[in-house]
Amino acid sequence: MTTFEMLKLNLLSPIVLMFALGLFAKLIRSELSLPKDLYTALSIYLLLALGLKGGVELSESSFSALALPALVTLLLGSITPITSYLSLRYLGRFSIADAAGIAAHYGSVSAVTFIASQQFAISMGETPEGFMPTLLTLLESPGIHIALAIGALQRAKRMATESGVEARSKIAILHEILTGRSMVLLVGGLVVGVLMGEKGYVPIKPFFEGGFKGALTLFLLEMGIVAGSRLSDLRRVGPFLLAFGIAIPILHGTLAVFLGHWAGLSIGGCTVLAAMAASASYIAAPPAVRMTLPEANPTFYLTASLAITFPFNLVAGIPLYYQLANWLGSH
Amino acid sequence: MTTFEMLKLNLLSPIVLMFALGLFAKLIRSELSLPKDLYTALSIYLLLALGLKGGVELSESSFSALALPALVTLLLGSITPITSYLSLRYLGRFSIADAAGIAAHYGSVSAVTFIASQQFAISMGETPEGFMPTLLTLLESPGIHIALAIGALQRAKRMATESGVEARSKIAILHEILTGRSMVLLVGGLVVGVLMGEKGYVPIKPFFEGGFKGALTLFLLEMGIVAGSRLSDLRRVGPFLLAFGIAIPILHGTLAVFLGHWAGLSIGGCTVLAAMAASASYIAAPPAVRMTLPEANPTFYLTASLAITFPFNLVAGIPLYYQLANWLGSH
Amino acid sequence: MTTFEMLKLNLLSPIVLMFALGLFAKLIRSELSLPKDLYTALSIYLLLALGLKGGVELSESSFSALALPALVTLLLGSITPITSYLSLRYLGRFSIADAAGIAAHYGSVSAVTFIASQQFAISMGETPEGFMPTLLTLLESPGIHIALAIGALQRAKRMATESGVEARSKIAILHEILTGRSMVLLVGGLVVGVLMGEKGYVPIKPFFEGGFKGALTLFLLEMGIVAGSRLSDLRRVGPFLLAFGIAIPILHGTLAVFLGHWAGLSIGGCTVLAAMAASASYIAAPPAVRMTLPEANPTFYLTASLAITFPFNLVAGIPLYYQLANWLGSH
Amino acid sequence: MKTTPLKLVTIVCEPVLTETLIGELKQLGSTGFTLTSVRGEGSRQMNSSEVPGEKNKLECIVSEEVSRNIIDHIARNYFPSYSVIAYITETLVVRGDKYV
Amino acid sequence: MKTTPLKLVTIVCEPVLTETLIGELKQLGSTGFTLTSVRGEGSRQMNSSEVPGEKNKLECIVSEEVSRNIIDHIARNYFPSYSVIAYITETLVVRGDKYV
Amino acid sequence: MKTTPLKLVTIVCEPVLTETLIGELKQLGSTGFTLTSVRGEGSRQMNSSEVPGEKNKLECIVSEEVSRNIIDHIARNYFPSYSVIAYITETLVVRGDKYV
Ligand SMILES: Nc1ncnc2c1ncn2[C@@H]1O[C@H](COP(=O)(O)O)[C@@H](O)[C@H]1O
Ligand SMILES: Nc1ncnc2c1ncn2[C@@H]1O[C@H](COP(=O)(O)O)[C@@H](O)[C@H]1O
Ligand SMILES: Nc1ncnc2c1ncn2[C@@H]1O[C@H](COP(=O)(O)O)[C@@H](O)[C@H]1O
Ligand code: NA
Ligand code: NA
Ligand code: NA
Repeated sequence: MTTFEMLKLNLLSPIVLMFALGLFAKLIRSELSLPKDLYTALSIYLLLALGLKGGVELSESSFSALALPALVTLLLGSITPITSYLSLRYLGRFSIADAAGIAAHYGSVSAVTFIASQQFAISMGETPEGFMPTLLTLLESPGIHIALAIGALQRAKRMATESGVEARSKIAILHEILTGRSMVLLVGGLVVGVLMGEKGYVPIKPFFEGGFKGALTLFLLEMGIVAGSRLSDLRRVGPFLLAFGIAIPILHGTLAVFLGHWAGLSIGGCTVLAAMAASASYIAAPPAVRMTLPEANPTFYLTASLAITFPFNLVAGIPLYYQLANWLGSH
Repeated sequence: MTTFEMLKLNLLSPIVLMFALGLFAKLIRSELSLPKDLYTALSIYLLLALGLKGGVELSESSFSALALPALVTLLLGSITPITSYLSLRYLGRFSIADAAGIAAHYGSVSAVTFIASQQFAISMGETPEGFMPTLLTLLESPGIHIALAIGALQRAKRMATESGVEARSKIAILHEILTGRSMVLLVGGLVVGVLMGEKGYVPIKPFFEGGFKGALTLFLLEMGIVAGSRLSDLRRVGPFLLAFGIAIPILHGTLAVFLGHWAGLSIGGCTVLAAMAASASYIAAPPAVRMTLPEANPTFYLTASLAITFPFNLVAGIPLYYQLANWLGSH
Repeated sequence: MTTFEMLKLNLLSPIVLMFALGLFAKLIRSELSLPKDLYTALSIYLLLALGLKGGVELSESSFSALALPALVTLLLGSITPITSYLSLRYLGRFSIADAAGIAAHYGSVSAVTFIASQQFAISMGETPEGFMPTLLTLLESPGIHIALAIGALQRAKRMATESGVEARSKIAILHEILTGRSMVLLVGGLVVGVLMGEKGYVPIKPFFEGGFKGALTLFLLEMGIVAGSRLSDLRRVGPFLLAFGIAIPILHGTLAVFLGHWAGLSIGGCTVLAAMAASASYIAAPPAVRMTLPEANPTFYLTASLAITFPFNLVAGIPLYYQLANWLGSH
Repeated sequence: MKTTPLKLVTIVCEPVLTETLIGELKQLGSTGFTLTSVRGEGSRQMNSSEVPGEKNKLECIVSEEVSRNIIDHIARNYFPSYSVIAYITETLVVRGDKYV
Repeated sequence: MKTTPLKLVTIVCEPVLTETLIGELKQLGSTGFTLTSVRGEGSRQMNSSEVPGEKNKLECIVSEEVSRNIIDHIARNYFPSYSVIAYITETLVVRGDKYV
Repeated sequence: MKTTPLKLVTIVCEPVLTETLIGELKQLGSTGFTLTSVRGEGSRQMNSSEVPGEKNKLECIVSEEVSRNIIDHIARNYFPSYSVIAYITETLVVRGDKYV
């Protein structure tokens, strides 16, 4: 398959088309939008399905196979917030708060990008390792904490505490991230999956696996609408962030392909790991950043994450990482 | 199969029974009602599933096969609002606004009636043409515009504009109908379906096709509840509207069967086209009419549409149009 | 299979694990919770699926097979509120209102416990009778009325009626229970199922049966969260209610196994009947009790029902009743 | 545009009371109501609904006299055993005569 | 903290009017709005939405003058044919100068 | 029925602040709160939540003094960087002593 054919195949996949439909609906100022509860329901369903299946597959993986990939994932979780921060602060001249806030997003991971890359790899005939969802949970939080710690260097008595009210402690933020919806569903799903094993999974498989891809398209429709409602902010974020939102995923994705290859991941596994590293969180990171770095402008990090990097990865990034993994795998 | 057997089969179909259950629940003043977001979710799902499947099938249709049926559909979209208006205004002695408002509903189309007729035709062993959902999108808006244009004859500076606020222009109404939820989902689904083709459809088929009929029954449960909550308005709309709500669908349905037959549609296709023409919109038309013709009484058009014509078509209309199409097809 | 193996199998079943996950999420004070509309949607879906399938199976049952089990069910519906009331009032020294309020819950039935026991019995290779959902509807309301009638002995002009407003009559309460959501969906589903029969059920089966077990796990996740949010109330209800919440299900379950056996139910049927009798309502009973016995403390009845008896039955009760039924069946 | 001084009565109550209260407000002379789903916590930790904290807020615009009657009715019948709050705010209503 | 006396204008209307009204409020000088989904019933039994009783509540904090204009605009354009209520409450707003 | 004059403090804020604010209101002396999910737009185009415009409205009934403290606390800690509005309305509360 040529690169062109692969890109075309990706562009004409249901999830990319549905994302485009959502974007288009917003562009023509349609009233269309998924009810909030449906959106939440779909995200609960997708995360849980991901966790459960990942857990069942994890129960069949050996610990030794997991060790190196896990290490590499944690490494990526430590490097990506720093590369992001440095480029934003010193190339982009962003304020400390803004740079740290955006870096927290790129240091974490977007579960939908993960799923999209998995679907893509499978459609290319690859079989990503069964423990990939486990890696996803490892990558979610470290990057956020590292970026926020960097940002904390400048946090000086931002919040007055006179009125008898204590400022939110770091513990509270840590608690919030670790007990956040996506974390509980993913880790919880993994544990339930491991415990019940294939045998327990069979009866609930039609629900969690049969409907998965269809539910995903519906979710991407709303992602398109949400991204579309941020398009008008693109002008406000400036050219640097636009370039950053495309360049940094390529950088992180490439790094991840090499590290994944070194850790012994298959071509499919490398592709998915790259998509994770390249992606920017937009569920776990935003509230943590908003509470910890109130001076950081949400328009910056949400627009970069949702309206630049997510569509880029979906449309071009994932095929790119796959090509790279493929090339590396055959050398 | 005798007419009686066919009616019985229809009455005992899950969708008619579930509609009846909803109606019954309202009659006994049960608190039962689907959460609003579930109702919206189901309607998004049904419209999108309809569009996607229609698009996949459209991608296999030839343009020439579509031309005549499309023409006939647009013709029906132009005739039905006029016949409706004339009978309401001159036989029913309704005010201009009321007549135009109701006519806008009968000139448009109800997607659920479309789906019900499709299911019915299939259960009778027919195979409606794959481009029927495309015709559905053609029929949705022209009738509304024609009826509103008629109503506009009497619109004289209804809305004062002193306070520095401009009246809503016709463009705004046009925009609203064309970018309305059902329009975007149907047309968008069609386009996505055409672009992805059968190959892209296969993985999402279990979600959009496996659950379709079940989701439809759930939707009809709520339709029954909604119709039931309008039953008390039946007394307020008077005997003419009651008769109109049954006679005009028969008239439009019959016309559509003949036109469809002339245009070369199959028996299944004629049945579905007739159900479309006979049906009255209750999603796209109401807000457009409410904004454009505020003097038109919503009780009239919503009760006629939801509590008279919809149940009539569901229970008796569709089998009737089918019989007619069948008879015509065998002559 | 040894008792230990069976308990382990049950503990590692998806529904028990998901309940535990929900409980755990609440214990770590996670923000995770299903959107209210999703919760309602799932409960509508589960009840309707239960009713429809039950109706289809009922249409194949003979009336004579149903007679004795129905009688026994009504008997249980009359005994369980009384045993509950007496132990609460005279052993537990609860006030009349509290005792009657709690008794109303234990005299009624929890549909989720019913479903869980059915799934358990099936997983053990049993086939509970097809009319079990019919018995479920019989058991729902009598117990509530009996307990409330007992409570009414002490209702003396609790509600002043001076301000021109009449107190809610018993008729209103009766109406509310009989037209409550679960009642309408169950009974309505049964009737629809009987009317449409197997033939009408086939097309909607993928929706209502394929997804059933998966949807159930999602529902139990939320049940776990809800039960978890009541855990802190456990301290407030005192040791007697804690013991009661475990002892009375065992008592009622045992009684039901014997009565069911006498009435000719299979081992699976006895297990399900026992789970019904042993379960406490938490949907139909609470509002009825709240309106009729305002002095009864909701913390008592909701905590006992949701945070004690439901988990007990789920984890240990159902396997216990099954063992008993099994033992009795083989004697 | 002329406005009429009227009372805005706000009641936050357990969901189980809502339909009853709506009927009673009408009987007491209110011409309408506005209902909002809210979450509420107060001094009484009743948790009477399945999902703790679920409450309903009822607002109605009424004359001074009707507001007194509503308040009295609620205080007498619901305050003792139910989780409920009620308060009155002054307001100026457009075409207020419609609501008296 | 200094507070400024301003007007809280509350409008409950049919959902179909909401987006139009939001645009018009801005044109009339409101700097913002808060929108709540409610259920409402009044003297006009219009049932204009698919689900009867579905309404939207719009609240905006504005100066005395703007409140007059809003009220006038609504009374003139929407009262005759639509299901709508509007009322004004006195309120003290923190950093109120932001909203004038 | 006796009513007590108290203050109704209304705060509309970004959802991310809600749980923190609820805790702080309690610390500052409020005996309860009523929370509504709303959509809001103001002068600050922050769009800090995933779905733009999503906001929460917190209402609490408190004494004059507590209302001052709440207002001060919010103005100092949240006004500079967050999308938030706060205002105070006079109200008469049934059995108002419960809330002081
Ligand atoms: N101080 C308060 N401020 C605002 N709302 C309150 C307050 N106290 C109680 N409420 C509301 O009234 C409901 C019932 O309160 P209670 O009867 O104290 O449990 C609560 O759920 C809140 O919605
Ligand atoms: N007396 C009232 N008190 C509170 N809200 C009202 C009242 N009357 C009307 N409303 C609200 O205003 C909306 C429109 O009322 P109407 O125009 O009378 O149908 C209703 O749906 C209610 O939400
Ligand atoms: N003039 C206003 N009237 C009513 N609500 C407002 C107004 N301005 C702001 N708000 C509310 O306060 C929130 C925060 O406003 P802001 O800080 O200006 O972005 C908005 O989302 C609105 O819900
Ligand atoms: Na990343
Ligand atoms: Na039509
Ligand atoms: Na029971």
